[in-house]
Amino acid sequence: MHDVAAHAAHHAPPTSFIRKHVFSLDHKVIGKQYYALALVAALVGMVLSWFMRIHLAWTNAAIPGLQLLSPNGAPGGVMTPEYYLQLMTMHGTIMVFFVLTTAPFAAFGNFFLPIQVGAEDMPFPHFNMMSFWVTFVAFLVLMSSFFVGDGPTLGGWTQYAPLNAVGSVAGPGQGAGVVLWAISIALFCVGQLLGALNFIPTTLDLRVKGMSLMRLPLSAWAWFITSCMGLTAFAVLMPACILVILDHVAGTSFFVASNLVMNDQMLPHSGGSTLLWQHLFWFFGHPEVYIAIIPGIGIVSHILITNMRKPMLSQRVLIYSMGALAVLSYMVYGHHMFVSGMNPFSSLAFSFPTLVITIPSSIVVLIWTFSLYGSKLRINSASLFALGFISMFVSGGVSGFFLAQPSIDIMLHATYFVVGHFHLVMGVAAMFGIFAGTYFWFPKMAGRMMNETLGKIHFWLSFVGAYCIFMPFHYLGMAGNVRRYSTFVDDFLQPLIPVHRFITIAALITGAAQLIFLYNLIHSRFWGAPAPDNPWEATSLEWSTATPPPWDNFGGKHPVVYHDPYQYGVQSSVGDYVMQTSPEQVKTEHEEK
Amino acid sequence: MSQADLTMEVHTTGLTVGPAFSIPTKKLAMWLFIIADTMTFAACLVAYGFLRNGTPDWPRPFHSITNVAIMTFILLTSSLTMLLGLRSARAGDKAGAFRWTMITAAAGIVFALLHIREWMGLINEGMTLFKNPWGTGLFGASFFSITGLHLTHVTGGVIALLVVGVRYKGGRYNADDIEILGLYWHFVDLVWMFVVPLVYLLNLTH
Amino acid sequence: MTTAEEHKSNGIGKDLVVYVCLLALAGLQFVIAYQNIDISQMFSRMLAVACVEAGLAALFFMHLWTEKRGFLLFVAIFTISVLLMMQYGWTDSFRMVSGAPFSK
Amino acid sequence: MAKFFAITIIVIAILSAIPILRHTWVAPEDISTHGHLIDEQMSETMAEAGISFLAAQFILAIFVWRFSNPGPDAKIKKFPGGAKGLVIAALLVVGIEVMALGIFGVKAWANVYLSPPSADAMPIQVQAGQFAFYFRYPGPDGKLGPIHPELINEGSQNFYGLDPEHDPDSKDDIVTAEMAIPVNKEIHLLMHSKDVGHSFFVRELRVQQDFVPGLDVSLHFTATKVGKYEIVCTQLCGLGHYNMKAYLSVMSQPDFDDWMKKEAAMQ
Repeated sequence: MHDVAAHAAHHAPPTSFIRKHVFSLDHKVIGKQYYALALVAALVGMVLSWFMRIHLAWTNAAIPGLQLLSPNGAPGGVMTPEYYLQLMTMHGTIMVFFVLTTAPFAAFGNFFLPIQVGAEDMPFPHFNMMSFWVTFVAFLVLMSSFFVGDGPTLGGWTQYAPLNAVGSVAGPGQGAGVVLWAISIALFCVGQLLGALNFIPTTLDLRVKGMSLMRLPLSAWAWFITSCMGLTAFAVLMPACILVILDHVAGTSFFVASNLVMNDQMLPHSGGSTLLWQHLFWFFGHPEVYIAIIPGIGIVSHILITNMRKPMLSQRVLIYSMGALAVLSYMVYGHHMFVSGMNPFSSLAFSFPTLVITIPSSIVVLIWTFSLYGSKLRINSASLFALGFISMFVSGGVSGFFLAQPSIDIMLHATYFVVGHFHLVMGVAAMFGIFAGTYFWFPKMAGRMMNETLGKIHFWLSFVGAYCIFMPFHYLGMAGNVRRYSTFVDDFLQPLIPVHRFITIAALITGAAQLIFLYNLIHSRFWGAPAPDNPWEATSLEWSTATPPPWDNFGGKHPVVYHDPYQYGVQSSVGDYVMQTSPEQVKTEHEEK
Repeated sequence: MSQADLTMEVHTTGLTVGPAFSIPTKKLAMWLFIIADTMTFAACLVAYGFLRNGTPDWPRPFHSITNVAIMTFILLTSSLTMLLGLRSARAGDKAGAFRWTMITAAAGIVFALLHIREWMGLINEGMTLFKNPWGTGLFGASFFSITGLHLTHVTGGVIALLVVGVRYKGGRYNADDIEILGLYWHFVDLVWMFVVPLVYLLNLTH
Repeated sequence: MTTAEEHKSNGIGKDLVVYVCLLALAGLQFVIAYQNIDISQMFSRMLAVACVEAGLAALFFMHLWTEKRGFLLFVAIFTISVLLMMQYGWTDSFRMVSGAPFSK
Repeated sequence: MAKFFAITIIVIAILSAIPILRHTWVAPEDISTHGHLIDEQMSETMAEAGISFLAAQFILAIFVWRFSNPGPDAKIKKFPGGAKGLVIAALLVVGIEVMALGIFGVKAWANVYLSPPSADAMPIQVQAGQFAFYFRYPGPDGKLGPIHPELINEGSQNFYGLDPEHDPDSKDDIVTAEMAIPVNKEIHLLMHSKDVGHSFFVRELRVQQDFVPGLDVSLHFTATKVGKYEIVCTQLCGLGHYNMKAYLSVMSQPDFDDWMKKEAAMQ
């Protein structure tokens, strides 16, 4: 076993700038690159959401500078309905793919998974480098659609057929915009597949002496489970995207039915099926939701345990629950399609697994909260965001009770209720996971501490702000406010506009609060206090090496693991914890299993 | 885990944890790639089946099975030669392993050429990605994309066989690499076992 | 290298047997293609044969059988369960025929 | 800080519950025969989800309040029930809760989607296209004429692609941009899309169903209250999506007959 780990680190430290910082083979650099990409993408996505929110609350307001981005889409800075949809599509795509997938999974996973298992690097550093650069190109391709032809696609991040397949006749952005979207997503899939090809062997094969699977930290388990999902989910979306591209450029009609008429002209396509796209897309799409959230669950567990100074009630139950979420996520994908014309009997078949998925989710939440009982909780930015994650995960999760039932979905489908649900449970919650991870791991990644005061201000503004934004979404949805409308022209929706204005103001403030985080991040990176090796008195392997970790993670040594990952609340020579690498034998006050 | 167990494990089994499946990392990665690729092919075949089910006038234009039978025979046989190559490599017979790998690559090339010849024949009969003389245009679309995906895999496999074969001869790769490449090649063969009945044989003229 | 030892201990014989089986099964598919049965029956028979073929190839050509049993289970359960969960959509494909528009 | 956190989530939880308890924003009143099933299902789910939500946030708040920064002498304690208790509780309480919801919900769903329309239901065809709905009534002969998509021409007002010259069934078909239905009469809605995906959503009717291009979808419902309601599109269909709507007029039978005559005269 040992030669495998040693084998992976045969490459010597690079010396040139390009090899060191650009086309680096080092998983730590690649992790940081992913983080930077996610940061840029999140900023773009957030600014897009500002534009959208302003337009929703004050339809005719000019947004200064928007006309520079698209003279046609926003003449004089006032957004057109189609440009609203284009920005919305880009917001969704950027956030789901380039932020929620890359940051918690690819960024933190790349940096910390090999260190947490005690490896010197991923087994295939070249694949790892390609994985990042392919994803980067995918992002550039997606961004380029802002400046090509009549702008990005307006079909929503789900890109329902046949709107996505018939070409520019369907509206602005449906020509080149969709093709660029599909190319970008297909590339993204390739990037994430390469990532998964590295993550799984890292977890299975590169563990150091003594690191049995059950001794892996929960975050490592989460990344492992996520990469198993990524391996199969992205492999389905990629061919689907390629078929869309074929429909566009080669005149096939996989997703376009016969006898469709646009602008009084019969479309040349015939024979395809709209529902086929939905099935293929959601077979990827629902696991993708869990790809976004499971790393958050793992990261938050890891951080909470460290700050509670005691292990979770059961490590195994958490791992099994994450596994159950992963398996179930493939069986429930049809709950996105209850009223989309799918066989009504299938709706029932999808409804029950969806309801069952609440069981592992509530087990996770119960284990978290009841582990807090009798703990010695330390409050800092990381643990605040972790606690915030739990609160958000619950708030977003309970609305799943509604959406899992096809009968209620008749009323709530495609309303702001759905928007509120997924923003809370996979948007904000996953974001909180990213923030918690950042505050927790930044010292190790950058070698400097972040400013705690700014971190706490950032938390309070984000936490209260996120609730102010997304709770009212649920009320709007229950009142029947339909999503994806650029303007509320219906008489029925007029009385709801004050709620929208409230949300918009909350969104602007909450968004601005993220600039505090950005400032904190950049300032601390260069001028923060130097970080010690183990600032949080944590036990897992990443804290047993130097800060920042050397090129081969452990400075040529191979750590040996003697303990379960979370030996807290014990009496040892250093304090109330025993590191995994410490050969010290201590009397534990609690027993796992 | 109690402390006693922990101590026991440290001194006995705990320190000997290695690769979970006792399988080399590169081979594991190839298996994972194969799982992902299975999903890709499955998605394409599901799409094909979905559309075929939903189209009453699905054409069944293939008259002869000779070509596809020969192709199947060649691909299956190339799997056997791949195994023989691996066996030679394991036995330390470098020249033999190189020879069998090249024979496998040659079989792959013949397969690809036959495949392209078949494509050309269909194209000459008027079949394109979006229309054909026999019925719904989806037939050409799904036929060309599925067999095209498979042909891409064969082509990639042939290139890999040539590269690995030559490098094996040069000493850069060893028998393990041949085995890993063999996994891929057998997978290409395995997929063909689904492509033939679903895409060819179900569309035979009766 | 456990697999290497396995190879030495087994002769070429097993591979040849599997090869002949695969050829026979492939031949069987061609026979099924000429049977006079309706398409759904033909489909299910062919699929069954193809699954047997794939199983043989994976187990013996790809040496899954001689890998650690845990690995065999990992690959088989993982792949087959995901493949099974992809099969929800079929009823919608039949509705494409009965529900085609403009029929009235 | 921890106590502040605890208070914040309790305040947020209570504030979130208030609009729901006070019914500040609720769905418009139900005017269909099946809607009460959905509404009941909704309020049952709301009760269970609301209790779960409040309970989880409160427990979180209490534990954070109680166990944060306890000082150096504090002892680590373990929750007495242990993980096993929690798992069993989740399986039993949550499991039974959601399964019960699911099973009760089947009734509401089956009522709309799995039961066929009655034989005397009134057929109305609706066609969605970018960005308008058109409705077609079969006229006195009770038969809808065939559709020829190649004849669809907005300019000449042939929205459906009808060919009355050659198809006798089409002659008396009535095509309108507004949907009128008689009250207390079951409607059998035949839905098809002209171009891309759309949706038919009437909040008051508790009806939402997507149009699937290439697939005829049917729906049936009975309206019980006279009035004028909005039909909106909820499936993203292009740049005019936000403005794609039509009106549904539920009329008494005599009013409906008059309306029908008037529309027939205008064809």
